[in-house]
Amino acid sequence: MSLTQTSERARRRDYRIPLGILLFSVALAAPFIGSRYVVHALIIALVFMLPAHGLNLLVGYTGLLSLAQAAFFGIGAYTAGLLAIGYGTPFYVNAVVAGLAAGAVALPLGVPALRLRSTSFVMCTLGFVIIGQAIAKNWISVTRGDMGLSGIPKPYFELGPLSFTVGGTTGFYYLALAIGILATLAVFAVVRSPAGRNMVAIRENETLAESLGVPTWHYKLIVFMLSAVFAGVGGSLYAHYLTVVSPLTFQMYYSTTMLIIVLGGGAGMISGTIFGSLLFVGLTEALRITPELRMIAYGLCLLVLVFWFKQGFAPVINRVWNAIGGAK
Amino acid sequence: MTHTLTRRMLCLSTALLTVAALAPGLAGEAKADEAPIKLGIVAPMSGPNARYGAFSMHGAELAVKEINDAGGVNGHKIELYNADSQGTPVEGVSATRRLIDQDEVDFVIGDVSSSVTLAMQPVAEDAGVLLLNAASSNPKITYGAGVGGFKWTYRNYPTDENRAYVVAKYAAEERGFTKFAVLSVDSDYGRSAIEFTKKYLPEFKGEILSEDYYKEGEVDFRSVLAKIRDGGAQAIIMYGLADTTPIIARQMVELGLAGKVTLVGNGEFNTEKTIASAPTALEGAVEAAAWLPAWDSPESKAFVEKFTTTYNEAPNNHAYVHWDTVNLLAAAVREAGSVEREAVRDALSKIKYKSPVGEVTFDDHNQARLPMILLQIEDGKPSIKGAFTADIQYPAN
Amino acid sequence: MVSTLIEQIVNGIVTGSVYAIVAVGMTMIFGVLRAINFAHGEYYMLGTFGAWFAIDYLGLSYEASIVVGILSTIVIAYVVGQLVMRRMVGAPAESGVLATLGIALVLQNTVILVFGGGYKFFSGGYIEPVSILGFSLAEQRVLILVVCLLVFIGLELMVTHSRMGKAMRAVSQNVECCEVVGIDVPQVVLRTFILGAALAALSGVLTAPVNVSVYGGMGELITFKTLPIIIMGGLGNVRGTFFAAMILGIAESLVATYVGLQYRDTVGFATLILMLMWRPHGLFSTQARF
Amino acid sequence: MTTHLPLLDIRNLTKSYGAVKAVNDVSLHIDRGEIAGLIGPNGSGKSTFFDCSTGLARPDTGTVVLDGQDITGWSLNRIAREGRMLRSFQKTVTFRSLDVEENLIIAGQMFTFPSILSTFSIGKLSRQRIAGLRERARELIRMAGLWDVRHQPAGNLSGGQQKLIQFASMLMPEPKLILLDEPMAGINPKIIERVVETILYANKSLGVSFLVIEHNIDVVTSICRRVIVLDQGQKLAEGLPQDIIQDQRVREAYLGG
Repeated sequence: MSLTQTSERARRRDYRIPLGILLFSVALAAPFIGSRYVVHALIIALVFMLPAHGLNLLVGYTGLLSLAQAAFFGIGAYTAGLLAIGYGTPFYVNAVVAGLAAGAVALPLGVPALRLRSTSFVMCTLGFVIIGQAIAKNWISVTRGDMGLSGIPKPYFELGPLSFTVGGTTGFYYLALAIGILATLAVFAVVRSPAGRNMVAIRENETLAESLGVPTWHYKLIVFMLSAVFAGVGGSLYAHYLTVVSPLTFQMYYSTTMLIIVLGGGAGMISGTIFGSLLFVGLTEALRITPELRMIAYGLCLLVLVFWFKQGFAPVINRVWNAIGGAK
Repeated sequence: MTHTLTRRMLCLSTALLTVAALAPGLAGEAKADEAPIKLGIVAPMSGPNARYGAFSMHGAELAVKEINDAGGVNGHKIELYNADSQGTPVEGVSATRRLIDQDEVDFVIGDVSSSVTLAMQPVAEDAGVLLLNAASSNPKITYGAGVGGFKWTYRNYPTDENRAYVVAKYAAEERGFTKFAVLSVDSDYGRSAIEFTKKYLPEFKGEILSEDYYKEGEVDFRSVLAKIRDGGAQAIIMYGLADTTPIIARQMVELGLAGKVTLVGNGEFNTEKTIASAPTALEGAVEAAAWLPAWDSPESKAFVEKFTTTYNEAPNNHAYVHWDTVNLLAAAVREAGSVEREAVRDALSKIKYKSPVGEVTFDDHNQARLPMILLQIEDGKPSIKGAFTADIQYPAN
Repeated sequence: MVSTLIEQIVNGIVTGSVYAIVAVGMTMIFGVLRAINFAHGEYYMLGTFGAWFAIDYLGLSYEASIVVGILSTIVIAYVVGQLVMRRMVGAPAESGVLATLGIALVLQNTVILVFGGGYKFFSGGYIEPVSILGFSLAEQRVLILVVCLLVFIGLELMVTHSRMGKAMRAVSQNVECCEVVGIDVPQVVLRTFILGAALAALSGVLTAPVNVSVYGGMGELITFKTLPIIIMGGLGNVRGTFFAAMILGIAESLVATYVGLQYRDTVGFATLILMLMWRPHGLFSTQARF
Repeated sequence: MTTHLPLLDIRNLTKSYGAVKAVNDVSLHIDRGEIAGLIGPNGSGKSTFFDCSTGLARPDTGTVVLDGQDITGWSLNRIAREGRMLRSFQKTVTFRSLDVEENLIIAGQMFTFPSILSTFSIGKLSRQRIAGLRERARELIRMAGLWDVRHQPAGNLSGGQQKLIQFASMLMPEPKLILLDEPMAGINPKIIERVVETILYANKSLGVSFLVIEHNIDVVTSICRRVIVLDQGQKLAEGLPQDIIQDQRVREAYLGG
């Protein structure tokens, strides 16, 4: 666990900083190294990384298994799409409002849901997705029903006198990368803050945390809302990138995708979520070579993950990272 | 423990890497003498919509095989690449990207799902790759194409507007129905067809008594059918899914609606199996279809036969439209005398393609003007009442 | 109006009995394994495919196809149970979600691979309508109702009287104690799982004649229908599941009639959420397992 | 004025589960600086009484007054945070994957940060507060004899060591009153001594009052000045430990109950 890291002195040379710089430069140079297809895959990984970060706070740090991410992702996507189409607002406004809208909706949903225990909570959160889809389909005056939103314009920026549109795959990649980095830093801050410690305490033993004065219910609600904010911002990226939002954005498929990213990468680890989103997109794209066997192979990979990599890839990454860092 | 974990990790990563390395090799095997025409198909091969994707793929495969067996198009063989969209926009765009960047296709046919097609449009536009849609019905696809914006999107599939108009007119004028109940699929297809029906129904003094939409995969219609029965509708306007039609038809029999209330709309009312599932309920049903297996033309008959022998099941509408669209593309290449994308696109805009159903041309929104076949089930067999072609009214921007 | 209401309630009960047979297997599996089986609908699909195969390829009668459908599902469930479900004893909830999703993907797409993605027509069964108390419904539905009642009577008896039933109850109450007393927990899990899968298959085979279409993705929908039922029924509670299924069936039927069919699929989860707000621990006690 | 009031004053507490009255009209008070014992046979309602006093369960009737403030119906975390009355659990519990130091820091956090939102900060002030907590945690760790294992995950340590962690955690917030639920259950005699030492140290040097549920009569007689006996949810006796041991009713309750 990142929180238990010891501050032992490195015995060998610490390669973590150079490696970090290398990884970062690869990320920056990706559009010049890979084809547009690769860049596209990276954008998808970044789009899913946001809700996955939020889910990691919830599942990995606070220990609440939720399938509601798709609902907040969808709310974010619709909000951003409607703003961009209806009012032509700049991208950052759409992203922020999308995040806030998702977070605001999470409040009334979280209040009753968080009273529930494990399985009931999971099902309740799944219910939000199902009901979200029904609303998107039937609230036609706002969501345009099954027709969905289409032709969502490219992200547009207005910074003082400067205004520009982010067009093309490369441009969007840098936008997504920037947001991804900001989000990662935000998660890092939350996890490293005293609140992050309380979240882990809730995951480990809720009653004990409660008995030590931690208002667990409030924390759970705040984290639930935070996770929704991340999902909402992710949804705004999704809407601008794919230019289409339909009621099918409210789908359990997306919720489980985010869960797979978090658990596959290693719950309760920030690097796990980053790695998980790359792994997920890499795997689904690699499996495209056999369209017929693709989903079967994907299903088998899930089983392998559950039974052989119970902790996801977190311990592996941790070991490699520490080895590079020179610690024993 | 440490040991096994790393070993497993190693095995897994090696396998992944090998797969990734082999990927381009596997795909680019076939090499024809002339430069091949690289065609990508995006269809839902997995997930709940796989049942449509399978027919689409088979239809396209069959057409490619026929063309290649006959020596290709102007000597160019068609190389087919398929990619799974899972029926979701994200996967659909990934599939399209892969086809364009990795497989370097020049032409893409896809997808069934409208929202996937809408998301594919800007990708194709960006890359300057011709996107032929063969099965999505959302009107926005061609509202935004051609003069509407996307120059590289063409649709070889009828619009719901045309369909809705033809059905409403026939049901009211020829059959004298005035009281309708709506029971359509809850998708952009079902919803938009009903929107257009509502637009035209007042012209024929028809009224809608109740409106219900069913979710894909719904199997229980007893409640809603009982409501329709008690409401006194003369006909049910149904723009639905082919696999749901027999379910509804059987439950109409169950509830005693068969022979009293007529199905009108679209949803493969006319195939042998559907009719056999509940003959009394489907008797007199009115359907507007882009094509039907019983269509009396030698090409169509040959297609049905070939498809049935090759895949061991009768083709459906999705199979046909994909088969037909591959042929349309081949015709455009022939017309252009080149495999250059731009040349083919220009040829497509001017083409007068003879499909098994009739002549196909494209309007300035790159929407095919397709004849709509109107049929009625009589004595357990589809009886064709005519084919209608109408221009689309585009909304003023 | 009253007759419409009664008819719709009857419709709801007929629908509810289909849900009940599927859901009871899922709830029993939850009882012993503490995992939501997201692949449960796939056994419903497998049963239907087995029966369809028996009729279309082997030329068997519908009665024989019921046996083939259930037996083939049992074989597959045995393999899945041995390879996967047994290992899930004591695993955290997240693993259960992922593992059963993985199984669902594998089963569903293998069927698509083998039989093709297109939809098939199910021929067979007793689809002629009969009139009971003035309500017209297919004979097959009467059969479903009767089988549903028999299944639940049988399960009640089994759970209270048979050794297997007692072992299941014991495991659902306390896994550690069972291990101490010498109950082979993985074996109980395996058996419960196979029983649950067989019941799902039974439900699939029985409804196939009225649902007509057979395709790979059909299991997913029934999984979603049963999820709220098992929570409302009080996870692991057989009798509660029966009543929850009936309540949901009737509620769906009434919503389809008086609100609109498009809201039907939302009914389950909406009812569930409303109920959880009112009674966070379910309508039926989870203590009185089985 | 307030010095005359008891620190904790519980009046007529009643709690039933269904038809069973787990706690029936029990009144009890703890004075400042006192170590009181709560004994009784199994099922006599001791733990329920604890739960109702500390907010884990809601009493049916009765009032709980802490330091002059009515805290009846407050939640567990609020009583801990605002009332500085902490409790332990019968089953040893720690945050298993976190190391000993982190365990203690968590225990102190809510008493150092003024609001929930302020805990989300990673600013300088926040870091200073945590540094202060770490200092205090290390002090307590040293005192509890856990110095060598302070960077090990709590879950890896023995039951006795975890008890000590739990105990040290409760001292982090400078509590007024600690309610201990069978602190000696299932730990070896060496650690019992250590726990006793720590309780006495906390009582004398830190001024913490205690209410201890304990079956180990030797421990009870050695640390408690006053003992309250519960039987079948009712208060049976109250008095000096040596008197209580001699009490006929208490003996009957233990032997016959």
